[in-house]
Amino acid sequence: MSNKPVTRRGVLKTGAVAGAGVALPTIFTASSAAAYTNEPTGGTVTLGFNVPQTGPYAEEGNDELLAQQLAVEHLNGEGDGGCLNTFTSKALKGNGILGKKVEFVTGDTQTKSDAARASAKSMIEKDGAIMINGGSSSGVAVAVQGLCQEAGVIFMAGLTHANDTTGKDKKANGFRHFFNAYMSGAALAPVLAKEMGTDRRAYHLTADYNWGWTQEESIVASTEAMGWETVNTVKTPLASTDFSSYIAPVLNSGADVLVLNHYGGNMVNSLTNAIQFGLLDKVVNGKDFKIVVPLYSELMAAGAGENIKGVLGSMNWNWQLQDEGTKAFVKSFGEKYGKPPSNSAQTCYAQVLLYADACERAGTFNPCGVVEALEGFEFDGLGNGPTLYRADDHQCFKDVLVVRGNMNPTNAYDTLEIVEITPRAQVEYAPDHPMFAGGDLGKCNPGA
Amino acid sequence: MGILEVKDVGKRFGGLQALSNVNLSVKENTVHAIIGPNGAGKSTLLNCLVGKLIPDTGSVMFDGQSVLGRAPYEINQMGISRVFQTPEIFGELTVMENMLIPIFAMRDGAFRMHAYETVENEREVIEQAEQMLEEMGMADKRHMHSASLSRGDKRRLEIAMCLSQKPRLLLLDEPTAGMARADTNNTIDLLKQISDERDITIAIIEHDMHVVFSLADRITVLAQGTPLVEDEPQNIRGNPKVREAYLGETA
Amino acid sequence: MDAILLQILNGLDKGSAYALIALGLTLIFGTLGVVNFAHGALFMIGAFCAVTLQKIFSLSYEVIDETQTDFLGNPLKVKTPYVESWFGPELGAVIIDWSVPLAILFAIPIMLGVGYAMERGLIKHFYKRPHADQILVTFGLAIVLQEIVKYFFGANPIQTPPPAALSGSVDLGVALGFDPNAIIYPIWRLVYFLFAVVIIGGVFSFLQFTTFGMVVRAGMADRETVGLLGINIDRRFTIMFGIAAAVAGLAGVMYGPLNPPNYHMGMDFLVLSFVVVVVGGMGSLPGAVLAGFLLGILESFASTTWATTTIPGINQIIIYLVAIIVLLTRPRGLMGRKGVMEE
Amino acid sequence: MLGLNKKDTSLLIIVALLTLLAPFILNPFPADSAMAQFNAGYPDLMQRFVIFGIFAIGFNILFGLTGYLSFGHAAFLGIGSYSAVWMFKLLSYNVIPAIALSIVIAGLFSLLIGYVSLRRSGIYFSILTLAFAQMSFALAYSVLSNPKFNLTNGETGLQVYADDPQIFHREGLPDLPHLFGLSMRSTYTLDVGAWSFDFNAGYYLCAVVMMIVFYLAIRIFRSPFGIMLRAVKSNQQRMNYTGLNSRPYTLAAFVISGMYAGLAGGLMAAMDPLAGAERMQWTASGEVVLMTILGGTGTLIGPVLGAGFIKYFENIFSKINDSVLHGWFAFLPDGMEDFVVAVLHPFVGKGWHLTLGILFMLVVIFLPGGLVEGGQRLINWIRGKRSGETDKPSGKTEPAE
Repeated sequence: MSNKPVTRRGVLKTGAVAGAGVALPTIFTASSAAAYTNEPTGGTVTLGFNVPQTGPYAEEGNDELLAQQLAVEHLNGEGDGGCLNTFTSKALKGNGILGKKVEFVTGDTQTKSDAARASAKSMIEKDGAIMINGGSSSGVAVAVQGLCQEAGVIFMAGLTHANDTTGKDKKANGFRHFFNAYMSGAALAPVLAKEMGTDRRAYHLTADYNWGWTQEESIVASTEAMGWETVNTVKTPLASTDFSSYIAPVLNSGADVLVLNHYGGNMVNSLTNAIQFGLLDKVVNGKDFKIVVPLYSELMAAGAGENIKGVLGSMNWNWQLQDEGTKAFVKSFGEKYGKPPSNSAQTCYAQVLLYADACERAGTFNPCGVVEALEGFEFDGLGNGPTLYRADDHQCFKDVLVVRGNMNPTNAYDTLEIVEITPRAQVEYAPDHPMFAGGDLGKCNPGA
Repeated sequence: MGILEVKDVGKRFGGLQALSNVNLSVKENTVHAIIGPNGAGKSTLLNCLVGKLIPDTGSVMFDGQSVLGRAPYEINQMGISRVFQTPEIFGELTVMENMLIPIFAMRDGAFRMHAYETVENEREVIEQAEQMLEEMGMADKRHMHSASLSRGDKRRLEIAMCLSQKPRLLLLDEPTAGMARADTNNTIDLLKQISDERDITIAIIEHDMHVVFSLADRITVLAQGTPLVEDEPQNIRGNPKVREAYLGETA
Repeated sequence: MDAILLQILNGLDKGSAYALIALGLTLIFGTLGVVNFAHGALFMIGAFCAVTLQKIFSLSYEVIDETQTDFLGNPLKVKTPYVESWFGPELGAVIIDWSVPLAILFAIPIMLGVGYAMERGLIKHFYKRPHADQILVTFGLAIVLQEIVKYFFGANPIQTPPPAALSGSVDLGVALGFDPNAIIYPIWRLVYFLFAVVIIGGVFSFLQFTTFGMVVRAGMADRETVGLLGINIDRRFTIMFGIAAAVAGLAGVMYGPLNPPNYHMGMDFLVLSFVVVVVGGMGSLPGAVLAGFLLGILESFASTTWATTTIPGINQIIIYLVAIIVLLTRPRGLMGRKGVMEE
Repeated sequence: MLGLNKKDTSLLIIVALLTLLAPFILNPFPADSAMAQFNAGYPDLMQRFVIFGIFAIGFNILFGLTGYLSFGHAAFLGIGSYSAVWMFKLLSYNVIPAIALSIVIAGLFSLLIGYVSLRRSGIYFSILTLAFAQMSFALAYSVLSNPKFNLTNGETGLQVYADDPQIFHREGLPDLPHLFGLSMRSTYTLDVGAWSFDFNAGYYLCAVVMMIVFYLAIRIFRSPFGIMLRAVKSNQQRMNYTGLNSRPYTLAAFVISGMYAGLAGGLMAAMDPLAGAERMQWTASGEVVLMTILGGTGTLIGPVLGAGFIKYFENIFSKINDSVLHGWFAFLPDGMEDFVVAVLHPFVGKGWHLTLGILFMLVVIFLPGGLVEGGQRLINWIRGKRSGETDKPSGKTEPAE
């Protein structure tokens, strides 16, 4: 093939060496120099961290960025090493990746598909990033994953919870550590049954876009399977800032559970509104009214304040876990930044380490080598218990947490308490599960 | 039969009968003035002639065709040009560009998508515009922004724009309102010259008697929305009804 | 029936916020002829006045408690607010509890000052400039203001709870003869509606019954003539700008307990408030209020299940659909005056 | 040349040179130097400069000439992108049918929306266009992406899937947008000493398209039609009483600018085959308004400058993080370094909005005519000309550049 995607860094380095002595221009075409996109040729390798830095998810993005920086430190042998000490794979030595010092560049996704692709392209084309990591929404994750597939770099997704990321939109160059909506449903259902009984009537408020729909679908399926009835599912516009007109009819509908398939600002406001309407003080059908937020995050919990007390939800990870990996990570993060990490921060941290480890084990930065090393990789020690990166869809399978808003928090950070650690076996599903059908990983693309 | 025939025109605004039974005939190649005290319905009548208002009753015929229900631009295309009380020109454009627009409108009609031609290549139109500016004594100001012209020059430009379309009827709405004496006299001279030299009918609405009597061949006096008298200027001067209408206003 | 009543209540409540913001916006249009894209930012600053006061009240000193530990296992630092140590724990707690209503007093001088400074420092120089320039400069200002707030308060929403006595909800339905639980409504939302009515009433009576207000209204109708009468209309308009800012700010202060403030809440309301003003008709104060409540109520009804199943997505577009219908049937909105911002 | 006068010809030549040599001009710093952060000569950003330039040139034909301020033009850009991606999905990755369709569909939509919106003027018109665009955005984001009738693929954005028909796609053609086999992503890198310059096929396609539409914009500006559009802005009353129907003129301008927007959207999809709904949001419409005003409303080159200015800040300033800052100021003593970094920190990286907001204000306060006026002042200052009357457009039958 004569038409190659941009492969800049490698050429540039070679070119600089070649051109150093002579004044005449030295001309290379991209394809002649590199075996794959952005092959690092100098003493450093550049990772691209693409997180929301402006817009409503800026705090989430900031937390991810802090974790990614911490991971780079640990890879380069600085700091206390964090999870390098607990990780079951011992390929990483703390001397960078494959002996090259790790550098990073950052970009702002603005939580918009277009902007995220622009900043990812800029990191690939301009800065020579060999891997893109981060993000806080599924739309962005799918968009950037597609780009990375085309450009021939690895995408390690950050926070993305929609089934489609490793379902209909899965890509060979993309990997998701975070859990998904199906797993939320599978983990929550038994706890809900235990806490609320099996004859509940649920009312769903769902953010009216792809992620909301897949989560609603997953939760409806798993709760109905255990005997719940779904009274109504109502779609709310993404741009909504006030949910009173959606909350008000809930009490009259005969429902006794409200499921909020919302995230971020939407979730903070809809939960606040639900509490205002006094839903949690009511008794319907002879049962106490309950609220469920299937996808929780620490930052949302902080934003929702008092309102989350007693509200159930699920998470990918929580800093209060007591395994060695979690303890090591929380210690490094906490000592450096003065606060515990969020679950999206943990995902981004783990993803950077997983990528680096895969490169070491593959002995190359070539995306196809990395894909091979990650597919079917079993590991532990990063905080989530024994984990599998499944080869069929590049989804991580690990324990899922069911959490509840803490009734008596002692500080700003223990607003959520862990109710149950749902074992991995319970949230697994077949690769051809209907909720994930339709996609095709394709072949790994090394770019050049 | 006049070039402009107004028959039984009436117009009501809510409780106010602004015009009733207006009959008017403007003969070709004359200067016809419509005068009357404030609130007599002069402006309403004018707006009915140019398509801004549609009268409730009656008819307005221009050269044998009804103007009623037509938009202002259609009426203009029939051959009626209007000069406003305060000069309405394209302030952000140069004098030359101001002149080009009416000539294009005359040549190309109400709309033409001539987006790929270049103005500079429109020699004929530019020549016509230059000639008109020459005739109006404004050739040296052709590159000025028209907003920076003096009030008198703006009026002159507006009249030039109207004349460049070779209208058959020129409507003037108090063309000297708010002008100083010297400017007023200049405008009178200009209008006189136009009516003498060109094949044109002029209808003028005016408050200022001096202007009217200097220009008009025939005068219609309007009072309380209805024509009081129509006659030649020398007969209007002594008409007691006219005096009463005006004195009544000042009393 | 109860469902309809409930949505009317919701509509009035949403409408209160729309009306208050639109009222200030149209005051600025009407008096100064300025397109103020920073008006949403003023609403946001108001909300953050409440956040700030809440933070001030909870300024505390730390005592290390050896018996408890924090998340890293170090001894816990226990915080006690200064307010509680000065006024005693009980009164102190009441003050903290009532920080949002108290923030009204705090916000009025701040918002008047912000409005005054904005008008004198920036907007004044843009009266004679094209609307496009006004849009650019006020939009720039809005971004700057919101970024400053973000710098100090972060991007996450911050809870500003209502006083305990006014939180929770009441069962209005029982009083009206409906079944229990039929019409449950949060107390603070009722407070917000009453507050909006008081503020709107206040602004109208100020314009209607004071000499100052009459001059301003005359100036809105015909600025030049009033200026010719030897009245310093500019000065009064500056004050009106301050008042418009204060109205937006107070709307923001009281809005906090409904939905926790964040730095971009102003932008979220900006486009909507322009739509409200234009639907009401440029330069018309009653129009802005009417349109605010109308759109609020229609938005509430459009979000009912009945509406969304009849026309999918109607809740997403209702405001814009109504705007198009109104503007096509009534050229100048509901109550607009001729010639205002039409060129 | 090409039917243009001398001044316009030289303007066109300058623009042509600037776009063709952009890979050099935008990469003034050696690739490994600390200043390389400010280099903008990589394919994606160069494409963006040109595409948004096209968008803004078109917008300026409507807003700059007729004065009608549309707040919904991003809708046409989005519609153009969706049309183009649908062409990719149905036919093949060849960009020609995609771009052609995007212009046509955007033109049709703008005809419809323009016909309705132009019944009103001033802010009423602005709000009507805003309402249409916001409705398009909301529908594209959710309702039109439901599984039964997925026209837009919602939040993620419309993209090509392996199981799409692509009836003209053949073995050997790139799996990315291409021009008869020449991939839009193919890039030729030239290294000169420490410098490195990228020549990207997609960029040059955009650049050629921009030169063509820039040329067309000059023709429109200089045509009788262009004068009529300026007459609409200046005095509609006089226009109507001069026998001209202003409605079809404004509608024609609206449709032309809508087609420019559609073209920009089509090119955007051709450079990166994913169409996100956010590009139709009001903020995107607002962005092109800001670009035009910032650069200089009603001038030919202004909108392009404004587009470049905003995109530069969005893509370059947002990437300057603290470690980059530390890299720059490493030569300072430690305390000083930290201080300087702390001072600059709020304005770069995640604070790029703040810098942009401040610059908006500064430009509009000190340069009422936008960046073009800044350029004129600079030239006048260099030439040592006295300011004042000579600045005023005079002696010309065209607006100031």
